[in-house]
Amino acid sequence: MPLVLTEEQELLRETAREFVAERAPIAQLRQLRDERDPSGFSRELWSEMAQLGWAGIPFSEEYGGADLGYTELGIVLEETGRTLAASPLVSSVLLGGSTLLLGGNETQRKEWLTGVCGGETLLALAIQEGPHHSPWNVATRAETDGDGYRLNGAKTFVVDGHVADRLIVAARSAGEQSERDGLTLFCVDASAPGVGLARASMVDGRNAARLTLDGVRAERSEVLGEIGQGAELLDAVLDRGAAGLAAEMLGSLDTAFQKTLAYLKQREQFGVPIGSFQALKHRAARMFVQLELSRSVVLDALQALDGDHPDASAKASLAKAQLSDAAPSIANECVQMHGGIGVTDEEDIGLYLKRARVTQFALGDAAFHRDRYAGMHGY
Amino acid sequence: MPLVLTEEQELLRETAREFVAERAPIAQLRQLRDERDPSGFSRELWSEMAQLGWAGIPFSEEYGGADLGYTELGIVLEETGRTLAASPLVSSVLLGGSTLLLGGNETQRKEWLTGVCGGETLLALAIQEGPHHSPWNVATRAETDGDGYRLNGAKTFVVDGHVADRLIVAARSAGEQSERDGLTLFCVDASAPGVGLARASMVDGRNAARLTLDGVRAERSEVLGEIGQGAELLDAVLDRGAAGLAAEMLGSLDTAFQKTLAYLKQREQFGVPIGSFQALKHRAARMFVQLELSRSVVLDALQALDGDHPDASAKASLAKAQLSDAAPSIANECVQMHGGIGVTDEEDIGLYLKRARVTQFALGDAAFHRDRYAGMHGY
Amino acid sequence: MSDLESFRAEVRDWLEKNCPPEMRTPYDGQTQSYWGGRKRHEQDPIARGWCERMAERGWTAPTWPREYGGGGLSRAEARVLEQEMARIHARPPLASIGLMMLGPMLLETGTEEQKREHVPPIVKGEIKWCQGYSEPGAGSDLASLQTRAEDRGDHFIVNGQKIWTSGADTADMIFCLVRTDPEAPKHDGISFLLIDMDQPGVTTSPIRLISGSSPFCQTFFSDARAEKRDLIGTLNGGWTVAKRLLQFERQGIGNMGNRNPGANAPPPLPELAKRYCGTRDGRIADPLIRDRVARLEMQQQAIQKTMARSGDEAKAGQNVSAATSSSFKLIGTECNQAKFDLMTSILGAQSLGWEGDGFEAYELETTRQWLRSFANTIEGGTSEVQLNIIAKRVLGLPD
Amino acid sequence: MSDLESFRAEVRDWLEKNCPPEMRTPYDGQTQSYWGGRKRHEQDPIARGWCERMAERGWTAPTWPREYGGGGLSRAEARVLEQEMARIHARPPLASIGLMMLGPMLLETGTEEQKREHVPPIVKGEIKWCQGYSEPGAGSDLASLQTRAEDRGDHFIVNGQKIWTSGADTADMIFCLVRTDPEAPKHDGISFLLIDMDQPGVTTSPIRLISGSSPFCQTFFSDARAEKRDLIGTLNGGWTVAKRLLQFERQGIGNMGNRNPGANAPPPLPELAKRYCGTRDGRIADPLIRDRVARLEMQQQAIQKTMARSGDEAKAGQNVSAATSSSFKLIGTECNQAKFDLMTSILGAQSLGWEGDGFEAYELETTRQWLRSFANTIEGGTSEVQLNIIAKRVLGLPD
Repeated sequence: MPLVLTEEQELLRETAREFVAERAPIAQLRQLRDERDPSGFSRELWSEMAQLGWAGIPFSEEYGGADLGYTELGIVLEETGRTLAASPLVSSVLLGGSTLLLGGNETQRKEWLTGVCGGETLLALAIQEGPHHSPWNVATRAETDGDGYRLNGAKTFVVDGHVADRLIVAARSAGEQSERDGLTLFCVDASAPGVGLARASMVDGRNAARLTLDGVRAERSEVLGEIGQGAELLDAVLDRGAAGLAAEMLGSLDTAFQKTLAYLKQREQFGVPIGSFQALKHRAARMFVQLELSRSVVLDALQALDGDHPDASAKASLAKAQLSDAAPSIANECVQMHGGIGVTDEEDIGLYLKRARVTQFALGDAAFHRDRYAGMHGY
Repeated sequence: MPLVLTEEQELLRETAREFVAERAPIAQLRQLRDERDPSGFSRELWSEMAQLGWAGIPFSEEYGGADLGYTELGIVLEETGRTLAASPLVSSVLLGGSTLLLGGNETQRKEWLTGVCGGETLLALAIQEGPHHSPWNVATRAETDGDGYRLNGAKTFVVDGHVADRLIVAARSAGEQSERDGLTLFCVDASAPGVGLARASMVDGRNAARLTLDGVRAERSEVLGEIGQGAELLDAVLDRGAAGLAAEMLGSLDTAFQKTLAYLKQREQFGVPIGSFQALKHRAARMFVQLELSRSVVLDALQALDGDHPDASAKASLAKAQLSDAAPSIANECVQMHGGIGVTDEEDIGLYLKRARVTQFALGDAAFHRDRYAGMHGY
Repeated sequence: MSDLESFRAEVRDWLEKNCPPEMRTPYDGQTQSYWGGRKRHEQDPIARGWCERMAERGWTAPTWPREYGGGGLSRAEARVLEQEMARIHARPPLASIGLMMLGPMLLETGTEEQKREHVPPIVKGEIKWCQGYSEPGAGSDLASLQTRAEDRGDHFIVNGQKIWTSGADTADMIFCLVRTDPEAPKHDGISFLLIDMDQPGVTTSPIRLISGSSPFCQTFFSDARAEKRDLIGTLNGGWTVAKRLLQFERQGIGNMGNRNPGANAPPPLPELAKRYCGTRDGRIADPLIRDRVARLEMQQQAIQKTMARSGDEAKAGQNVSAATSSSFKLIGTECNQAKFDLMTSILGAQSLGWEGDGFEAYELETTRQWLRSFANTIEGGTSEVQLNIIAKRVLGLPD
Repeated sequence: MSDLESFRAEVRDWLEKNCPPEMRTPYDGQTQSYWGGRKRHEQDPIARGWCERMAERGWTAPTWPREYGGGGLSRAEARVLEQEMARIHARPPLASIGLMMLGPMLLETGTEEQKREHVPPIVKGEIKWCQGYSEPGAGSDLASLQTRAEDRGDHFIVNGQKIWTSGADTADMIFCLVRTDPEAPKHDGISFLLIDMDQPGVTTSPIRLISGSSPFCQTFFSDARAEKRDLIGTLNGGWTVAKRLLQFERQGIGNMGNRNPGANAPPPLPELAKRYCGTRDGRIADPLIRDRVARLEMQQQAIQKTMARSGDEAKAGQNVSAATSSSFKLIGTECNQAKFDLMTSILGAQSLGWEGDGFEAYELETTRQWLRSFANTIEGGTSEVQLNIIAKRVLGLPD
């Protein structure tokens, strides 16, 4: 598979770039944040994105999807990353939708995936319990209760959980707290009795919820995949999440870099553009090289997922590690190169810095993915 | 204790700098290396150094020492580091002599330390067994044999072991291979039956030996310190070793930096001195700051050892970690800034690079000392 | 009992009687400091009282001469005062740019009249000062500033705009760099002026930072008046004064990482790491985080020891390079950023909150401070400017 | 069976018959390569035979046109040949600067006569080339070179000195940048000349590197003769030719990390780390080393994928920036240095040996290669030059 986009993919990228520039410029995120929008994203924008088919990109036509791949979803995420466009594309489609695609049975997909593709149903993934991404570290318990289950526990960092219709919850039906075995995924109604959701505003203007599960009833029909085998499913979902999020990060960082480059050419000090100072030039060139590497590993990971490549998981971890390393180093440099104006709220570059920090940690930071990569390669 | 040298110390530094420049310029190391000198250092130079009192700096006058401190020894080491002067100052005085000072009884000090101070007796410390500095990781065994012991095992990286008169060997009289308890230090005759020494030429032109101990007999009178309590003694010796070696490294790196600075001012490309290029200026300024930090922590550690400061061990580790980090980063930069000439054997800067690498690892690299520092601070 | 020991006893006794219990609690150095000024009566009366009592003895500026309101203490005595205050966790009585920057400079270069007029109110906290150096078009290239002061005999008329004027919205006076000779080469046409902000020609507007706080303002001068007697140094000789004052500022910013921890301060790094990353055999369980913590703690030590050495060298009468403050500013602010970077890595998702329940106060505060730390490598001369200074003044590298 | 598949069968069969077993063993890419040239008869006869057999089919230069001795293969066929050679671990038949740099350039810009004269001997390994670009005073500022060539009608007379002429002591011919117009601006007075080294006016002297090896020489020209027909490109137009050729060189150096591992090659990094740092639960026991190993392995992957992407973009007819080779040269050589840095950390004291018993051959070799890697970020344009090129040509940053 050549590491270039096909003509169709190039076209999708163009369309996405234009749409995002026009309908979701960075001013929109600023407005949502300043007005403390209850959703944290524009419902109107989201329904336009859904009409464009973005909410169903990797899903089959029978659920209303576009029957494309993660490469295409990544292309769109990269473009939404450029303007930091807030939408449930990551939470509901990349993470939630992928869980249904990979773990849902026919009935479940029909029932929920169709809503996801149409943009009407919002999903959120509730797996994290501690401060760090650590998928098997689950204390939330699922106890059998007649022909169903009762869930008890608490989750943190449930991105877009405050607006989700359904929550995909990782709970332990067996085993000890950090064991891989014994996890089960449930797709529970967010309005079910016992579900507590508290919105938390994040530093990047987006929202995540804290979830408490107080004896929440889950039916057998709400179990995704095999009971006790949730880790395998989660692994595959998180691969897609890591690669997709890396694509979004690539778009954000590339745009932050381009803005900085423009500033270096325009801002004058000592009678010359500051971009003529060699020390800044060299640092800019190093950022460029980092972004080139980033672009390659993101595309490679997305293509590998679409092609069911045996190394797809390792490639997804490589992509996320590369971008999680690049995120702070590039975003920090961009702020520093903007000088005083860079640390004011008025200038957009700070918004890129903040988003970079959130995405750096989401779904595992660079150290997490290096550890995973090393483990996959037997060392 | 103010972090400045006293007038006497400044005077010692001046004297040492002049002596080294005149009697042990870097050309001497080059000659020793190219001629594959059997000692690896000039015996004549060493006896001159001993006459200056350097071999006895931190030892009491009753053994012929100068009754000064490790601060003074560090000052001299810093100066010998400037020209990469090869001598047994580290092996025989800093390490070997300190072991006798701290662990020897009156008889042992009289017998051996007097020779060390006079420069006639050469000691070498034989502790390391694997590729990495790991003081408790000792498989060499000391079994009781009548009123003495039999030593069996092998040691590596015994600096100047090929010329040593006596070897200070860490052996296990009890306990398991990596336990702290159960170590005993022996001061054995290098010509004793069963001692095997194979010289290895190091990348920096110095020499270390591999030692095999094949049933070597050690008398009770050759035990330094308490039986089974060698770790405490070794800890104190290695503190002095780390701080003293850091001082030597400081002298070498500072000189490499000064040479590079001179080259930046003199070498012209594109019609201007290359030191006028801002990218190189900034990198040079960062090296300067690293060296300033290095100078402070080295002096602080040496003073703390002389003052029996409760944090002296942590300070020694801080100094060695700082210098072990600075060594590759500064030496590599110096070579790179010299351009093509920097990678030729003809130019001295490569000799600094090589010595930096050896001292970086000797007595523990930066990771080792950070681990030690963290452990001492309870985390 | 030595003089110093009897001084210590006296100080201890006095502090015991005069430092209110409320002033012995942890506080947030940035927002809870007492900063005095004409509006000081609006501030916490206990803090005001504490400042006034200290100022009576001149102990807000312990080593300054008595004749200008200072404490007249020797360095050794001042250290005793510091130690005794630290012993009871007494808050500094007064946070003030006047104390940190303007006062030391005036004592060095002001005329007798200027010292008598301006220094005592600084010591007493009666006048709050702010600094007017940067302009929107003149950041790193400070000397290209455009704010103009026209000579009108006994006074100047000032027009222009300053940016990054810290605390200008609550300040009484501003010390400013202004252009007094537009024809001269850029460094030679600048003067150093003190301007009363309580006049219609001076207005301010706060700047919101990425951290959400607004410690800085823009300050606009529209036919503002400055008295001739408030010209510091010579006419058109302001650049020399400015450079000297910048050195005091750099030290202040480089030190920011060592600020008094506030009530919302997180536990020390090793504790924090144990709490968020778990422990194994009493150690931080994550070996990569543990290594980073040790690295940072060691770097902080190295910086502190270097500052101490620099001070000791000065005391010993050795030459201390003018670029020393540049080194500390550079490394101090970068180390501070690295610290927050590490703290957010340790806190993980808990470092990503902006507001809302479920975050500890210190978690939210750490995030804000992390964002605030980005300004440190820019304000008071960017890191790039400091590197230029070191390369030029210390290393003698050619332009 | 597709054409490509039948080609594969044919290749496999031919290799099976023609590649001697000795040429299927690991070798050291630097010292054990077969490099041909007029002195080729002194080299290993088996290696010579292998090269000759491959050259007969043009497979030493698989994609070059048949009319100049090349294999005339399509890219797809060449890849099949590569794969089949890799399958049986066949050594490359010929290591040659002619193949890597001069040949591709001649095919692009040489005249018909020049191609006919010089390309076939490159393919056959009959002529060994070396490169004469740098001079002692002209390193990064290559265009300031001083070696002069005077026009004598049908030939030039060359005087001057070149440095870093790789393998000059065993080369037959040298391609050189020489100054043909001393009056012109420095880039405009340079020509690109081919010079026979087998004449009294050309002498060489090897340069010993810190690694102990001497892959480079100084080369001296004293009234050496070069034919007019061996001027490549136009008179005084050599700079354009030189820049094009530098791109081929950069790719070669950037790739050095991926060289065929020699007989003295250490095991792969993860294995090496397990061997020297121990294992715990099947993993590298030292978590800091393990993290560094993963970091390096991932970086190597990222570079490889980026080279692949660049190739795919070229195939897809997309614009590939001229500075791409600068990026690869920069990051490839730095990654290679980082690899050796990590390897020495893993090997610890075993990486500190120079000679003597008690070191494995690969340990000693790793130390030499570590030292050799320092030249990689300098030769073929320093990292600083590559950064300048990227900043200017890709990012469009002003001078």
